[in-house]
Amino acid sequence: MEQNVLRGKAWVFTDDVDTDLIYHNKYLAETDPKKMAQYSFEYYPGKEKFAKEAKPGDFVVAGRNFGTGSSREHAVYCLKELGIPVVLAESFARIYYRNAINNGYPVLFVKGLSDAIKEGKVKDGDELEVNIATGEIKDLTNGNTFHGDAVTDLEKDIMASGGLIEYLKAQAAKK
Amino acid sequence: MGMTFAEKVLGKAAGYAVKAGDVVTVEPHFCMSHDNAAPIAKTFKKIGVPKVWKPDHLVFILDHAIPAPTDEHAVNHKEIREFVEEQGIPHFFDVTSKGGVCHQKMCEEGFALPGLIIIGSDSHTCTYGAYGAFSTGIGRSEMAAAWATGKIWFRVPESLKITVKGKFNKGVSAKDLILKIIGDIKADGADYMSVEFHGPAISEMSLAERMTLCNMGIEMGAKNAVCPPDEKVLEAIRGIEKTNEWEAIWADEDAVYAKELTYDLGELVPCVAKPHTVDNYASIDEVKGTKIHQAFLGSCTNARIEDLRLAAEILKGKEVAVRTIVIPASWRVYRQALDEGLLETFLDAGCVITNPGCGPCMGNHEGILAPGEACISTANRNFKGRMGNKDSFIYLASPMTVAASALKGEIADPREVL
Amino acid sequence: MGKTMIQKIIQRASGKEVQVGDRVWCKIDLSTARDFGGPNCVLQFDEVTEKGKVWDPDKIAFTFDLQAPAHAEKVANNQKIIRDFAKRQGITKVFDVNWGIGQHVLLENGLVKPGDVILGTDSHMNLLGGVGAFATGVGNTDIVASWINGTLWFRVPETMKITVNGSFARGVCMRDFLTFLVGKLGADGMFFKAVEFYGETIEKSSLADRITLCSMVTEMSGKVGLIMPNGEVLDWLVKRAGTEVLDRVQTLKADPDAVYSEDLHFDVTGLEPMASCPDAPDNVKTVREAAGAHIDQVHIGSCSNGRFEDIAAAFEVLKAANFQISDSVRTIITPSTREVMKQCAEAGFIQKFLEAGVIFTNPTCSLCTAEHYGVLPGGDVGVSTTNRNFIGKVGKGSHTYLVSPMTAMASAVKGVLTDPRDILK
Amino acid sequence: MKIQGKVWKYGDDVNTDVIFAGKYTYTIKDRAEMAKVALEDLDPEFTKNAQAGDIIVAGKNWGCGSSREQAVTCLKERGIGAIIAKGFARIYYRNCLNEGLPIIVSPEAVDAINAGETVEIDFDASEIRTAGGKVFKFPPYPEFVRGLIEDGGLIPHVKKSLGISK
Repeated sequence: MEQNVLRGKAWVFTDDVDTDLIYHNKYLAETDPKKMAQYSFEYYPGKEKFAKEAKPGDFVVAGRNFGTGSSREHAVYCLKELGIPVVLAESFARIYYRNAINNGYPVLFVKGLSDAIKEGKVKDGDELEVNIATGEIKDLTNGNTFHGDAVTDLEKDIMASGGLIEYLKAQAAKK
Repeated sequence: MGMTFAEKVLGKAAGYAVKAGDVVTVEPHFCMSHDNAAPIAKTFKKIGVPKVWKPDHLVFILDHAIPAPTDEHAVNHKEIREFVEEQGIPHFFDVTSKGGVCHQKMCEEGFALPGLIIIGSDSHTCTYGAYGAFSTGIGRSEMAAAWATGKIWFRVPESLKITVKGKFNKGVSAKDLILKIIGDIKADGADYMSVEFHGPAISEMSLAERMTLCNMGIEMGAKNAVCPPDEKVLEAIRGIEKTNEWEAIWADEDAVYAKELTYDLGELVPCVAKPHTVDNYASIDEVKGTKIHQAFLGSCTNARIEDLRLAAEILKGKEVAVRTIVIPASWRVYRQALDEGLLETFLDAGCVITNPGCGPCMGNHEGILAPGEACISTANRNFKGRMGNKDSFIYLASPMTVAASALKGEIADPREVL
Repeated sequence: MGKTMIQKIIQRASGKEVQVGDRVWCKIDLSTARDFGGPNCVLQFDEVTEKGKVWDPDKIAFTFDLQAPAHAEKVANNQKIIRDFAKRQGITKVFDVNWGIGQHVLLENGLVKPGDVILGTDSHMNLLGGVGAFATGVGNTDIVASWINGTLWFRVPETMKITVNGSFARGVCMRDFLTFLVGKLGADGMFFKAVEFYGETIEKSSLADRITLCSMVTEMSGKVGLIMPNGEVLDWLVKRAGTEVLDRVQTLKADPDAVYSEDLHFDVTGLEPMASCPDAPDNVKTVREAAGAHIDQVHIGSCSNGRFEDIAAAFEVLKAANFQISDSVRTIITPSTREVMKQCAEAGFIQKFLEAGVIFTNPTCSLCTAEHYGVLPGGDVGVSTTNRNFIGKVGKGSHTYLVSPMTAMASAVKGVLTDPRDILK
Repeated sequence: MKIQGKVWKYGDDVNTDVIFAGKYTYTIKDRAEMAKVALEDLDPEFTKNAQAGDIIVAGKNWGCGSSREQAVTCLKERGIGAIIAKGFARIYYRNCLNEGLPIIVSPEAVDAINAGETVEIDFDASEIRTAGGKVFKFPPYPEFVRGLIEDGGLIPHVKKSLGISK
């Protein structure tokens, strides 16, 4: 299960990070997911250089209601294309959640993360170790630990197929 | 020996008699800028003069992309507002329903007056010749210098005299005349020259029609284009004059011209300028049936109430076959069209009526074309890439031809639907 | 045990008995996309199906509202991608740049009935819950999946019941109640839930008010707000969408013994004009508290508040102010559809707005997109009837107050954030 | 002053929209950025490969259309040494003088010069010398514009005339 254990740097965000902060309106006309990466978090105060400085393997860590706002799938593509392996948040906004699942993009629901961020228990630049399979999260910089729940039910099957379209293809093949 | 309009106007401003070829330095009565007032202000600051020469001689009219569609435009507008405030410029038309396309506003608001010298940082500044002004477009640096010094140099131009007689046949209008002239003498046919329109047919024309003619003077290379300041002009400006320094000036009967041309309106037919040059004339018969994807009724060339009436007459009770964008030249025109029920006619026909401004004319706003698309337009330029995409096609035509074509989804002869 | 409205709707669409928390596949009645998101749907569909055929061209619609008419090449190209696709697939419901805001256009064209399951690339699709439809915003992958087999998965949500009674005071309207509610419940106060609205205030409300109400459910992270049509709204809808509407209203209304996760009661009597202050919808104050704030621009429009009734409310305020707005602000009104624009023309509103200095644009999403009419430069402050005021949403470094159409116009009149009751005396 | 450069040759009536597209007029503000899109819709080869010191040779009415000065700025910034044409549109002509970009009217030279060859312009002798050894005289600038060019464009010229240093 070694491949499920990931290490990377934390980029920490607040509650209610909306889709304009993740991927601004201004670039909605873009249709190529590869080009979307460069606009990630451009409008988030203090994280304007995220797209340039985040390394593949780094984590996005946020509070409640991550991805609230628009239905734009760009906001999932951009992080996926940058090589952010998983988004950790206390909770995800409805459409953002669907869009992540439909793209086979992992998200973990981490209890208490919103308060932990506010209390400084996880900070920008902390080295994290995340086990995607078990949901165990360790902040190697300060020793704090968190537990994240992966998706269940139908979402798990869709994720396992690699996304909604692949899932539908697999279902069609079964018939 | 008699003098041309240009010789008289420039001589008066210089304070001594001049003839074509002389170089004079004169003081412009008004300096017009649109959204490019912001970059001009930056250049102006580089000169190092703290205040503009005469704040009330500057006129700023926002029209190129309003209300702002992007961050860049929004910041550009803000810089202009700050400069207006700082310099105390009284004539500023911001994003309100007092505004419109700059050239239309200059005429509506009494800045365009007979005998004035007006410079503008826009090539279609030559439009005000319809009101008997000597008006011409210049670049940004030159405008900045004029704000600082209050002066500009001109070489007194040779003049081209175009005499127009006869009457328009049904379905033919001033736009067809000017496209025909440009097609005949080509894009450089009046390079550096002052174009004078003479003859009984010009007297018959409305100011709207004269504006269409003078507006397109630049498309044959002219420095300025002008019509006689007759009763119609004097009536139009009565009570709205922004200065009393104007004077009705016209060429002497025996003035000397570099070239003279005569047109008979009765011989004209509806026509277009085909892609990608304005002088690429084709009669309607040659292009009828060409597939189009968009029709545009707007711009400083042809979006006055008279133009909207002509188009509405054709569209009334019918439905357009392609997306059709109607952009009145100013809010005043918009309101008149509303009063006359023209806007409802356009809405019922399925047109988009946007707020007044330049629209898609120069690739910045409402109605950009996709690759492979063709647009029939009442604007003044069909250059490659003009409406934003280098692989699109623009056909220039009159409001009537544009309306007729919108109904069919292909270039159509307005005489067949009138 | 009784069922809520959303349970009945999902049962109809899935053909199964369902319980809260179930994941089910629902038949889609209408799958739509806009000029935003739509091109991504088309490109993805063509890629995964190798340019295959859609499941049912009659159940797909396109609306162009985000940037209509196109202001940039990329936008023009995107719109063309959709037009070409529609032509190739035989999709005739293409509402091009001359129509207006998608959901409103679909409604006006009779394409929405109570109980319909409708998808769209717009997070405010759920405003169609104002006539009892289960409409929801999704990403392009969901849309593509629906185009392939006409179904899509949903989790059956919990339902929150909100009962609203009382009458609005003069100068106060449904939008103020919504702003109040967002402040009360917070940005995630309806997390993933369906919400049913009841009470005399709702029963008497106009379609425009119901649209406002249901559109703002998105800002509380709700899945859909639902109101079963009654009275004039029902008559209007039957005229547009046919008599099947009447059956749906009967069969899909919630059972009297339905189970709700919350049962909230509000009385709007005594409610004041409210504002979402910069930079979050749930940063709510009364307009009185925030009054006097400096502003540079006022915008009335959007899918939340761009209908005739909204514009009429703004008109009433302007009339009370003798048709004079402040010189220090730019004021822009954007009707939601061409039909609304015509109504405004016929009522004589446009003429009066223009006389006062207000700009009246063609119907579009306009300011909401930050790539159309009225982008704010950094440092400028806007007042707007749109639904989001996230930082930089309508221009880098700008800030926005979200208010009702009446408060917006009152602010235009005074040039600072203003309570409309100060004008409507 | 002498310059020597490779020739990019174009036809008649090349307009400002293809030299610097209208859609960029408010989105590109930086002069170096303007240079990057110069002639984009007319000649992508130029946009990709033009070098500082190159010379543009064109037909009649070069620069017709808009008053946008960026159509001059983008070429000047690109390092174009001079434009030789059969004629220039009026506003373009003025803008060149104002930006200090040398322009020469010489229909004979235009006919004789081929794309890609190297030509030399000797401003002191008012001569264009082609690779094949042909020499074309051109008239010197009128006196009143010579001052502009010598001062490096209109803005420095105005500063000088107003007695403002730097």
